[in-house]
Amino acid sequence: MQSIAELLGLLPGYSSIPETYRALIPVVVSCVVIFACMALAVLFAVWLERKVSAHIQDRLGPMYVGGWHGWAQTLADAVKLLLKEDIVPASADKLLFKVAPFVVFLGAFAAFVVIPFGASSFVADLNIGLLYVFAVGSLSVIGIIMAGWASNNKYSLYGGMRAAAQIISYEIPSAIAIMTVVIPVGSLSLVEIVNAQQGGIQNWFIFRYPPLVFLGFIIYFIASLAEVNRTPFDIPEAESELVAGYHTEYSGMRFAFFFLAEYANMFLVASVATALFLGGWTWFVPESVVPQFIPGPVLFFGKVLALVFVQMWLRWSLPRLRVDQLMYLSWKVLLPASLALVLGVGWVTVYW
Amino acid sequence: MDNNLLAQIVFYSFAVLTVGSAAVVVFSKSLIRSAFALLFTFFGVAALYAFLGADFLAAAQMVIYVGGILVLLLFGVMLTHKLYDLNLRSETFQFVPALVVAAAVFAVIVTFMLRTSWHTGPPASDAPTTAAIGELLMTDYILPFEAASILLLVAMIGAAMIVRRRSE
Amino acid sequence: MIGLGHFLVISAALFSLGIMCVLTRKNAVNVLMGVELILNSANINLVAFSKFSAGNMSGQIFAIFIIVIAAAEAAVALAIVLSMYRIIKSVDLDRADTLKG
Amino acid sequence: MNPQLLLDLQKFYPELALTAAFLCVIVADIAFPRIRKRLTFAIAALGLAVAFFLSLPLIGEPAGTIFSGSLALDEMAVFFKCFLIATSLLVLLAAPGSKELSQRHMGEFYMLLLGVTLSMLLLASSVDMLMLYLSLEMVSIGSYVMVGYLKNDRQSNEASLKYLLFGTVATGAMLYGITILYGLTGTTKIALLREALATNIATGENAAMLLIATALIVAGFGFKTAAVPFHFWCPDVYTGAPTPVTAFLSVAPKAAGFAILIRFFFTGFAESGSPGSWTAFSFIDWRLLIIVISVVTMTFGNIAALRQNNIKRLLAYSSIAHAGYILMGTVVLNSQGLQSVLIYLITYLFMNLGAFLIVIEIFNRTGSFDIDDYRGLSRRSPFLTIAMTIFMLSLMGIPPFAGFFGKLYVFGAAVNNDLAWFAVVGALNSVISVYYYARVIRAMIIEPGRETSLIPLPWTSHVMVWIMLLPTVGLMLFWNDIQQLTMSSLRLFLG
Repeated sequence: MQSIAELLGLLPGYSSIPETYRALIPVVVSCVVIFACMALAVLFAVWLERKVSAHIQDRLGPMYVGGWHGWAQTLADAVKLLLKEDIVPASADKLLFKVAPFVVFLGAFAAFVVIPFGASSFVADLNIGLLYVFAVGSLSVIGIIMAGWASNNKYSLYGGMRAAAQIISYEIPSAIAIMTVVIPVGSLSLVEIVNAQQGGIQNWFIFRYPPLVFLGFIIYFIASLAEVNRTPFDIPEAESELVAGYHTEYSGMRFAFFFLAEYANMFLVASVATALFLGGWTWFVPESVVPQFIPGPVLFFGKVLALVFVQMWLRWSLPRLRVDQLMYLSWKVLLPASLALVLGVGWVTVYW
Repeated sequence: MDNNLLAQIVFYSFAVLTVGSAAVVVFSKSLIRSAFALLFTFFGVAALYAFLGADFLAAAQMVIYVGGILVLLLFGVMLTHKLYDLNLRSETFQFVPALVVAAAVFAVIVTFMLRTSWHTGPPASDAPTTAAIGELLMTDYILPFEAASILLLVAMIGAAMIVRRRSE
Repeated sequence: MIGLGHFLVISAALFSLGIMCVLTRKNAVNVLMGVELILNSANINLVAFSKFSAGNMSGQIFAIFIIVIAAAEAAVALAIVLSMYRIIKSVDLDRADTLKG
Repeated sequence: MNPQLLLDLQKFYPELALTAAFLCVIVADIAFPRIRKRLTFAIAALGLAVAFFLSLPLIGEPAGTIFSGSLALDEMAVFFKCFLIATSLLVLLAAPGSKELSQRHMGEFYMLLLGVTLSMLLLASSVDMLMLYLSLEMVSIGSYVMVGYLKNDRQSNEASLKYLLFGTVATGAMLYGITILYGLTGTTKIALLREALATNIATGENAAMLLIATALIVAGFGFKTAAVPFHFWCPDVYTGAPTPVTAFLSVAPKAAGFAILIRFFFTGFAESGSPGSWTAFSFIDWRLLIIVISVVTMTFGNIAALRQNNIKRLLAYSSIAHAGYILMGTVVLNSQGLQSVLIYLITYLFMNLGAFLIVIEIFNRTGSFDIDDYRGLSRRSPFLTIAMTIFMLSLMGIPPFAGFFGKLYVFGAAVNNDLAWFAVVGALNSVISVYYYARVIRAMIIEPGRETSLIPLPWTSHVMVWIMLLPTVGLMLFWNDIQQLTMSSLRLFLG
């Protein structure tokens, strides 16, 4: 936000705005910037998902709209979505039905505030950054339950409740797995965590205390897959059982918000994983050996995309888990494993 | 503070959000709306904590109250009613006497709270609290910290025992 | 300037709303929501006093423990409510009437 | 590790033993399904016994606080440690003999019992309001689950729900009072309250705020000790809960509640140096307030007990009345009054648990809590009849049984402190109580019953009844020891 304020200061006449309102402007501008980046990233991710799935299934996917490999397909889809009629079912709880997509979206969107895309490209460096990500994430859970209930449709309700149960179950192992990074750094601030990983790939946390933090990364990655309801953990929206889960009844703009939130969440968990384990915006080799010639944000985005690609790859390779297997995995495998990891990392940090 | 006016606007909007949504919790005729209104109350309270410089607590409020307790309450509402019952009416009784009592409680507490000369010192600084809280939990408050873990264990096993089906 | 009094008024309002909720609601889950309001009001008090009055961290620590306790209490409370629903198919408190005397 | 912490831990052995037993019960319950019933029982009993013997060396330790002023370690704390552990141990020994408790989940019952015992130990010696509230909630949450232990039983469930709702609201209100106190003083340490308040209540408004805070806190204590007007939950909960749990609740948390009540007001409010004085805050007549609560509590309990047909309900109301008597001792807040409270608690422990034990035994055979079904018990089981009669007489306060001495001390403390009329009210109340206790005796001995079959009594139950019976009858033989014990237990930590 500091850098945005400085950039804005270059605009002519900016300093003549009263102080009270000037304080607001960087906030608004950074929100708009984040929103724009997020929308673009989501458009790209949707196209990527189509292409990845197609190639994994040995086909081509959309090829016509826009020319090269149908790059404009998602744009066309987005336009279609926005032009669609916005239907509110007659028997739905209208107020909650209308509010729910925004609550879900807010949960995904607000978390990006603390993601450090580059050494100075972040909106805020909260010293409780990681906790904040989890805090706003819990908004989406409520939004999902709200959507499921307000639709007044049993598939929606089941989907919503499954999603909520799944998200809160997997929040625990993922939060504990993150501790494997927080303990050695001693801070919850994402910027500080990335700064602690500077100086080449050997300093990335994924390679710290081998294999402890690496296992933490694996646990976090699995749990985060479940938190964003991706296959193999997509039972909340399992088409064959629940139509489309909690957003069955939604259409048009409101559906677009769910869609946006879903892909934004994929990016969010990938971003957190990148910042925590993969060195964030930092360069692969020590700067003294090869200077960093790729800008930090691009590097960050590249790492994020790699993780997003893995998420997609998994989706098209693995079958869906049953509900009981899902809970078994969270409570009886990931949770004890992550607790053991935290103990191990704590021990190593203190006594090594 | 140079953006004092701004801070005041934000504060008052969060105050209104908190109290207003709490009023919805209490007076709404629809049970489920009460529950969802609680979301905004918790959120508003978290914002108030942030105002008071309690950043860690604000996040903890969101994680535990919104992500945990509210989800539990919502599940409680949904599992104890038939599905499709959108217009879950939550009945009230003794409405007027209770209103009088609550108003009296409010009047008394507010009157005396505002007249009391609290033991005031200079406001604590807005320094980040996480490290200090962690330090205190491991030193001065180690016993409550450990006791709370026993409490959670008792609550977890107790709750699981009570809701488990009778078969086995 | 926003001072201690502002926060105390909000907390008093939440407290009385919580009392109101507890006194009027028949639905057990709804009563629990009132209890959560009361606990939140106490927390606001603690944090406000911690900043303006005591100048130490014990208020905030206290508030953290209250949040933890509230979570444990909610878990047990909902387990009991669900168990009651399973037995009498209702969570209205006036249906819990076999114990009178 | 912090060296002070290690030193503190050495004075924390009883609690550590309980914690270890608590965890072992959980693990054993899962790990050894074949023998878990006996194994968990053995671990729990062993844990309690070890904790009891580990508390004994703490007698005579210099008074102080441990864990940065969270817990007090003084003679009174040790007394209550022993008392509460003993209560839990007795309830634990009685529990397997009850057919009400589902035998299948006994592991969870023992786990809860140990957890609640541990929390009560913490509660009884808290000197920090945070620790106080936390341990109070620990006791409460454990108790809610214990009351609702028969999860498929409608009454148990309703009792649990009522207890929960009353409990959460009462402790919530108490918490609000605590926060106000924190605002007034800027500290959560009870020992520091007095000084902070003394400089702070100069103005009338502050005194009023303090009054509000105190009223809210008293509501919390009143809930735990089931004093009128916070007693609503008590009869329903005692009736609905499984009988061993009722027996437990009617003694242990109540005693812990009184312990913390005394500690809170004595160290937090009363003037230092002169025990027996509430004068630090003279704008409110503390004595009168507690006298009124005490009189109302005992009178209400006794009168309401008159028309009960359910023995558990009757004992519930009688326990409300006994709470009134105990409060009477706290009114006289000097060493004599406090001593009488401790003595009363000791006597109450044995006679009340004994009465409940027999209720359990009779229920095992007849499946009923109706006093009408106690008719003709003298034919069916003379031993139980005699034992029950002795417990009832002791609860009435008839010499030479233990209850008499408890009452003697409480009334004596009142008389010695110019409250003779108060003692008279107490005595009148005891007279009322004679009526309903005698009704149970009459049903057992005089009225003829339809059933005549003998009630078989397993040897374990025999032993248990004797364990309760002997102190009830023979406590007076050790009167000097008890006096000395309780007297020395009053060395409160006042720092």
